[in-house]
Amino acid sequence: MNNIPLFLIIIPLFTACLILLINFLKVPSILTKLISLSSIITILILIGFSTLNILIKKQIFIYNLGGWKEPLGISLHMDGLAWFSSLLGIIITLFGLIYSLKEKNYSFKFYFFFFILLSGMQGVILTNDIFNMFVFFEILSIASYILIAYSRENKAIKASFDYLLISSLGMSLFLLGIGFIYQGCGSLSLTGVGKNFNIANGIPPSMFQLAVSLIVVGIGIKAAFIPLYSWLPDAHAYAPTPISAILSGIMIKISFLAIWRIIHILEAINFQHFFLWIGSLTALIPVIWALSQTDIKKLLAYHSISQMGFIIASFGAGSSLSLTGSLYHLFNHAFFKSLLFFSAGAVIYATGIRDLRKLSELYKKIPSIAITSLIGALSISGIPPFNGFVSKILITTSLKEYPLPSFLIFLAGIGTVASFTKLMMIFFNREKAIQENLGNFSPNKIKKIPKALIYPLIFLSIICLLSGIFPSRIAQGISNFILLKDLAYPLKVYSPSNIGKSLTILGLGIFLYLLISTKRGKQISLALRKRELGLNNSLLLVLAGLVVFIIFMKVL
Amino acid sequence: MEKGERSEIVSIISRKLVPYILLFGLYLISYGHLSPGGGFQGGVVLGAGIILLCLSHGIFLTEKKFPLEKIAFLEAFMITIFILLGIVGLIIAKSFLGNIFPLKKIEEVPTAGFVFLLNLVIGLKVGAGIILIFYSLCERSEK
Amino acid sequence: MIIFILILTIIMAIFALQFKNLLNAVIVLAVFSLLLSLIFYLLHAPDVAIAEAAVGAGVATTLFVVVIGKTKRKENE
Amino acid sequence: MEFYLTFLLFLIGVWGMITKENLIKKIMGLNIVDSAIVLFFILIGHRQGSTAPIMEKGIKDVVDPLPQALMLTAIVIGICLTALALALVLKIDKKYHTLNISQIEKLSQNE
Repeated sequence: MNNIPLFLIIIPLFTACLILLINFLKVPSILTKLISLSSIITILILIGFSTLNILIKKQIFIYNLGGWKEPLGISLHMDGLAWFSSLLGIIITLFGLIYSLKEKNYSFKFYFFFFILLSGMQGVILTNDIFNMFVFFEILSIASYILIAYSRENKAIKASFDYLLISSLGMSLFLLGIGFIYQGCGSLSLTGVGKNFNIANGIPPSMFQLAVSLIVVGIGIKAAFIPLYSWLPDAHAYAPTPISAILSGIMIKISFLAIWRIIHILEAINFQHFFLWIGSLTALIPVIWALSQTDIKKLLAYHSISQMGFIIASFGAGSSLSLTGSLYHLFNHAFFKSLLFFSAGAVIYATGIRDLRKLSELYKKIPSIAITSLIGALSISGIPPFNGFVSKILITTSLKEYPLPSFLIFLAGIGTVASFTKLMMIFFNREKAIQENLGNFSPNKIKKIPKALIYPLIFLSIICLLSGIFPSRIAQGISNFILLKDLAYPLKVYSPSNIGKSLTILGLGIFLYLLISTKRGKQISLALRKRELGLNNSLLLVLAGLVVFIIFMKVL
Repeated sequence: MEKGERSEIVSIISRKLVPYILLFGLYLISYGHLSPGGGFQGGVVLGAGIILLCLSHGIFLTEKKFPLEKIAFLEAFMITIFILLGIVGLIIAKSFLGNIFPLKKIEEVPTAGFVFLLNLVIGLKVGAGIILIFYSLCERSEK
Repeated sequence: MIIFILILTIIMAIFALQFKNLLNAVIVLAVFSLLLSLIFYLLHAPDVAIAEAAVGAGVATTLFVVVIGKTKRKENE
Repeated sequence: MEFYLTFLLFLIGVWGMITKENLIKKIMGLNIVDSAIVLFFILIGHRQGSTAPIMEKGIKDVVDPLPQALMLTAIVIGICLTALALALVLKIDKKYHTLNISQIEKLSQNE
């Protein structure tokens, strides 16, 4: 049983190598797809085996690599949180794989890097050694750079290069932080670091602060909170659709969970409180840009950052209810954001157009996609009875003591509704899009969508609905089995006041949508769209973010 | 790269030098567990030797001797072997990449246990990888 | 001794970034890597020294040279 | 003293990444940053008056071998990133016909 964490990393790696190897034997490409599918299902079964031991018996699987025990060797730990994120990652990856089988004829290279990406993700989740975490982060990153540039379009390559430079700078900062930790306590395993690397054990405070800031900013570039997110919209928008879903759905969350674990282990409580403010700002500011976007996938990418803001803010509040809300929203966001990305990908597949303004009346042509997109949009806007509603209510209830962050999050909710109303208009509006002279899209050119593209969408919609209907069980489960805390708060999510609140947000959001679709609103959004940070400014912002974090740590 | 003027001296010297560079790479691989060196360093030196051959004799001649497909196959094969060796270690010695050979005295090369084998696999893989990177930057791969 | 070489390394780094001709800059970068591997050797890290010399001065330089040969040679500002 | 100089080297690399307009110069800056961090780790493991960590008879006092092992990994990752970045630069040059970052951004805005 203790070997399971190892196999979760080794099986994807081995599959990747096998795919590379059988390509030389000139086998039909269906074999590649079969191998990919069967390997992911094997991993899923392995995780299923471990469910009982980890959740009910509260066991922790520990695997020592090469037989060396913890202070000397690298060990892999699998506890409740790791089990949760590992399972989430595998499910989203499985849907991405099923979607990719029919979308385009992807070559074996795509599947090779796909599995390297999966292996890196599992490694980051499971490892208990901080340098090993760095290595897995780099494996993950290198695979994602290549996958983002896979389509070889101009913007995809540019986005991949930007991401490479920014993220490499971040990883260098992370490595510098590891250096400080090693100098301070002479240990690299997270357990040893937690025991020895704190101010009470004679580590100088300035060194502690510097190390924590460096590590958080380094990983934070991948978790995309403010001000480190400027690479994300382009990278997630121009990647192939299954990869966009995986990057948005799971990769940024895994980076955030790594921050979560490191902050918990180093017991940097002040720092955790700072995330309340960072999170609420991260929720609001990208929404303003999202409102002005016209590219379907870019709009969704901006919303990924904004939803990460909800998760981070809720993590910052630190009570058991808000931590549960954070994990619950993380779980929900993984599903509805991949649902939305797959739907957007299906629209692009069918019409070949990415621009919102050129599309209209798609409901008549592709009703199934319209319905799944509607479910995704309702979930992300927090409308009952979908899952986004539940977790947003949990988050707003737990943030009651902090008026300003909860107000920022309220505003972000309104912006979310407005921009998803804008997105839904491509399915349901009746006007002819030709009015803006944006080219001639004729509705007859729509391609038929294969069923394999629609199945993942249906499954994801069902999950979105189910996890919204049974809120208290899932919340209790997350709290008891994963966070190992009792949820003291009596859960009454579907109370009239909560539903009223969400309907208020819906009304205000639609009003905001009407405002931005006026002529003046369109001018403002055009001006906003033109104002994007360049590469140099993004790199400078990383340093500025680092300085802000260090100053904050000094002050508190 | 292949059209530039090549001087006779560079060509001859590099031709004489390449076998020694390759030998040094193999030395680094095989003595990696006793002296400085190891799979990665040796592999990079091996790759650098072939790259020197490319630079001095043109990429056409080099690719005749070391065809792209075979190098790519070598790389994929070696990494698969590496993971298989790890799994063999897991089955026999109860830990991933665990040693399955008897350990003898230090300073004897063939009895370094598993490490020598792993170094060899890694070295060949890295060497092949470096050559592949070079070939694909020269855009030989897109035919 | 180490400090002297380190200062030399820093000067090389500045030159590598400041040269307008990219080919010159790459050659200076190779010298930078060699000096760095000398420092590693003096700091009793022969493994890292070999790796840095082989990678930094050998392979990375050739890769840079190939790419610069395929693109424009001068840095246009 | 060595630590301050290493930090200066790190800053020079970051400065190159941020201010240089040419993409290849940016990659050089990245290389310098990587090297500075490798140097930092080796300096952490270094102790005055000890020898290299090689198994021989009669040697007791060696420098800390762990940072050296870690840095081999970091160098591997560094060369991978450099090669990947250079490949992307070749593609960018093919698409945009320039390597100047502000010109590239202007071109990609107008698309």
